[in-house]
Amino acid sequence: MGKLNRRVALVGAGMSRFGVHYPKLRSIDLWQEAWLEALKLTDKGIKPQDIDELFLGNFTADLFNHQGHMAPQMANLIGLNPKPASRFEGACASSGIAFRQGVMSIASGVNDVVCVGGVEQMHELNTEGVTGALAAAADTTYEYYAGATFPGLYAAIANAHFHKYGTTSKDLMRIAIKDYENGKHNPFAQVQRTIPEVMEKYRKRAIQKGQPEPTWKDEFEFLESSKNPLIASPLRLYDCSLITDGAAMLFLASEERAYDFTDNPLWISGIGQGSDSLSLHDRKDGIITSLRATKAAAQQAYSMSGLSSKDVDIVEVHDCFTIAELIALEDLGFYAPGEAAKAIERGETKRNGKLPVNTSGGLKTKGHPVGATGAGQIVEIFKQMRGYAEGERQVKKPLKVGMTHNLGGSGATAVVSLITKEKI
Amino acid sequence: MGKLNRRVALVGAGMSRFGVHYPKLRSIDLWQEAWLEALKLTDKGIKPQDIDELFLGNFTADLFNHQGHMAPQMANLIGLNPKPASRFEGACASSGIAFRQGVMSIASGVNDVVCVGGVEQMHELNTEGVTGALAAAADTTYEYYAGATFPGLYAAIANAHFHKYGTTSKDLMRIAIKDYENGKHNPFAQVQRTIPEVMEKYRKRAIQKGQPEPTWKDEFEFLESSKNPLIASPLRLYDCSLITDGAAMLFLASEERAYDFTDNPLWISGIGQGSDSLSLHDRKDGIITSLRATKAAAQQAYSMSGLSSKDVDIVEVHDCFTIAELIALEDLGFYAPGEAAKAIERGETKRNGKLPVNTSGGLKTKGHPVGATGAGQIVEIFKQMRGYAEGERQVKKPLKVGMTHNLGGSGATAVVSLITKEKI
Amino acid sequence: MATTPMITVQQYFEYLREKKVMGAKCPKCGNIDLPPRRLCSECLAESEWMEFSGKGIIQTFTAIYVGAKVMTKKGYDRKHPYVFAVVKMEEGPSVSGQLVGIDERDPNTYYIGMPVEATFLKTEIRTDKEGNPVFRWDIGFQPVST
Amino acid sequence: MATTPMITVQQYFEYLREKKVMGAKCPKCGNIDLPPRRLCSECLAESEWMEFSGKGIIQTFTAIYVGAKVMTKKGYDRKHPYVFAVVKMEEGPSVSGQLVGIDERDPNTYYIGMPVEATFLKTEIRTDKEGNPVFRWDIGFQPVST
Ligand SMILES: [Zn+2]
Ligand SMILES: [Zn+2]
Repeated sequence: MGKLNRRVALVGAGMSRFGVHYPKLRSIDLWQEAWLEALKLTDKGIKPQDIDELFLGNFTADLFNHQGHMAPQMANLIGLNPKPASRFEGACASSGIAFRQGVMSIASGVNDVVCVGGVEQMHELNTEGVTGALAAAADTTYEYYAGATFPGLYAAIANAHFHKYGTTSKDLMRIAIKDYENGKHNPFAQVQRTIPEVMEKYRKRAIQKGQPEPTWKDEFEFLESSKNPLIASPLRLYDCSLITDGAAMLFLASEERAYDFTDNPLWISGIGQGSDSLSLHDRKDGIITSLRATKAAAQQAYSMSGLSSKDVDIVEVHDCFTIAELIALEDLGFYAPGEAAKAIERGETKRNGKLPVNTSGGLKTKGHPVGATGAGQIVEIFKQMRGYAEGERQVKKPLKVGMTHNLGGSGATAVVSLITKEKI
Repeated sequence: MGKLNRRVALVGAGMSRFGVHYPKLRSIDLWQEAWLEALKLTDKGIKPQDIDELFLGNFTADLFNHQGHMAPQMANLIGLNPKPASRFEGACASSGIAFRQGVMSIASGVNDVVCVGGVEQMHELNTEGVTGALAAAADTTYEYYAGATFPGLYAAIANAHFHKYGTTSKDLMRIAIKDYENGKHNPFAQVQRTIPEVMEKYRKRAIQKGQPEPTWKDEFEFLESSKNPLIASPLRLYDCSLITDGAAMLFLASEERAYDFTDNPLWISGIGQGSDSLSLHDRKDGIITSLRATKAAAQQAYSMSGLSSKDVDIVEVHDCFTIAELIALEDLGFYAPGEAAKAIERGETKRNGKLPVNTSGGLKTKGHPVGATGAGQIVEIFKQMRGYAEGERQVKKPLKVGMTHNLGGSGATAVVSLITKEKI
Repeated sequence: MATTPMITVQQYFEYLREKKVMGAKCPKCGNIDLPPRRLCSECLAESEWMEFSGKGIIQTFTAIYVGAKVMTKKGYDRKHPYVFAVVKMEEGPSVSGQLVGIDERDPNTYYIGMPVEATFLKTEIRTDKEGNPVFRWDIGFQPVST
Repeated sequence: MATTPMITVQQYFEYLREKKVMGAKCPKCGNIDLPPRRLCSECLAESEWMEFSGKGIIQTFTAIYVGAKVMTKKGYDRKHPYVFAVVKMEEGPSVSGQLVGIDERDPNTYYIGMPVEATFLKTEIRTDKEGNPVFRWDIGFQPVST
């Protein structure tokens, strides 16, 4: 138990531009764009005939677009019918789940080559509609009528973390500043602008309108201002991820078939998934400053691969909110509980720091098309490890081990993957 | 490819009562009931600690109950957190998909023992709401505004079959009469009443009200009467499945662990899944009198097991509408295209006929809690093959090979399983 | 064809609004798709727009008595069903559409194999901020005018 | 305990309507659950109803400025947030509830560790066929009355 009966390789990956696309581009259109992009980064090409099955992550096209049963539809668009095509749902971890199931299907002996993807088209609804749809990822029986929203649940986690460890809003702001800096260099990101650039935009606009020029002395002062309103205390606008339309796609192959698609496959050396109560109030022993699902998923991935957090060269963590990035770094074992904030302050998680975190810009700037997010994280790790990351974003140090961490809801689902250059 | 790297056994199964349960019993309650029932039929018992992962089928609690992300919630109720828990969706084939992925996860080496389940709570919405939610399983971009409904899509299939093969409404009525006769003997079924008993009920009611006594000379005359109104020509009320609340649960184990739970495991000897265009109009070569997804799924299951349709002793097919049962018997290879109706007329598919079909009563009487249907079919095959089917329903001949066939939408997904008494 | 718009769902609907049935043709393998697809359904090459004649024959149909909400809102009910049809277009592909211009209650007025032509049906889907109705246009079918 | 109703979601809400906080206690291992569960969260044995005192302390909270629709309908908005709290009950388990009876705009009036007691909050969820409002009752919290 806990081992893969066959090695599984990642041989290609790509994503559509993440952004505000409705109605110009719908799920159908974004998915085809992801196919074309993934094809570009599959060295020797891939054909529908090569692919045995589709694993599709999607949170709730049911509520966003009144469309369920999307997997056969997406399979049809890339020529896969009548092969198996299934949708996987675990809120924001939907395509992380799809990825893990795709890996297991190859290890099982049933499949040799699979396509894993994710897609979400959120802008068919207005913001109130999106908030309502996202609420379906929390416990609607016992949390929703208490007023829970997604920012609210993570804000409650943040307050508990502040209380226990002395973490501050300024610690969270450093995370936002770093992720916006990364997103600037990602041509597929929804927001490609640093926080200082955002400030500059406001300054220019004020001057243009003949209003008094804002006098923020630094990013922190800006992030404490009314331009960054509270969403759920202590979380403000720039602590939160975006509402996004997008799709991402990956190709996986057995060791025997991997070299048909590339001479440089990456290897899925560890993978794990954890679960927890849907409601925050029901977490074991009342612990909410740490997510048990992340710890369980990481433990499985580390144990399967024989690697430890010390071996990880780069990681994409699920930063639906700044506090989620901070806690993930603790739960994944990079820092002791309550210690991540200091490491972030030292700059360790910057692009060319000791542990680059969310070089893609993360969910806060790359965007968060819920069901495509997990697959999108793997696209970034693939690009970084293969040297395909665009421009300044490419990490310069050698990258032998990459990790992704994909969360669902307020931590009821977590998927962790370890991707390596070498076979383990 | 196409083989399981490890044998997988079915060691326990059970289901809640299917029926109209909202608001008295919600998904949470039905799921716990399914656990208690599955426990009863797991000879040596099973504990949460034995189980490595949950595979949950659910179509759209998103639309029915405004609840997504159900797998960790259901895992929590049976003590499985922080183990992996995922939801699988393929419309009415959701738990069929969950079952296949659960089987692959054991074959992959990652899991030894898994829980597969399905749950759907449909009666929180009224009939118009349910119809609207079910429409999300068809192509809402291109079919919905043309007026497509689920009965409508299968009615269009029926008309094409009538046109091509001379099938008649009377052929379909024979299927309904047989399934209602089976459902009468299933204490977990939503409707436990034969068609003659339904007629008798109407007769008594008329007499009671002082109205003229109906004079139907047989079931067919009743089924052609206004008591069986057209839903979408040629399909009438008794051709259609029910709106149902329910849950079902299965326990699977690797060969090494199977005997910890029972001395008489059944074996998953073949399994397959197929897909097709979501929209009916997009089916390959315009063929809609046969479902390509079923054929592909069956071919995979037969090929994996080395069995053929001739070896099958009992089958639960996806009879969301009578026409679906008829076409399934042709697509699964039991009868040549256009020949199933004659075999049904000869009585071959009756409970003690040559090929017992839907001894549970099928989706039309047992009920069709969409996401629980596939798992529910396996519960019936388990009960029949282990001799646990209640009363008269138990098939008397020896049952060595059982099959289930679970469809999604108008045939965009199909899952076929072959379950055997002996290891193959 | 750099000047033509990209093949998207939205552009297909725009053409329907202009009362044009625009499918797609693959420049590589010649395969034709309706609704159009950016990637050819046969070979996944990038397709190009192609106008359809609108003519076809009924491949299958059903008169629906318990209807979709979009139809019951238009007044169809158990006493007055509407007809959903799948039509095989003369260019090859099939498409779904409502069948109008027949007597829905008289099954002798429509049948498999019946020649039909495209018509364009509008449905109010919502109202805008000023309260004005917003419409969507879909392909429908009617008997061929003679 | 054959005469008591089965532990279901609906029965829990019925008790809230009667202003009773009813959790569950496992006769086998003594574990206590709130909201109640038919199957004990520790050992899966069948639990029994147990009335709670309603008293607890705030485990964590947040003032929500961009609220759930159910709350914006009640008039909360960016200028007047509401407070969502997780409360650890004196019997052991925690539960979510809205915190009322404090000044939401003054963060000094509520804090982690603050003692609170249950109150019962009603929300209109729909209207019945006659147009009368249908309510749902939830557990909420307020500062302990002294
Ligand atoms: Zn082509
Ligand atoms: Zn207990």
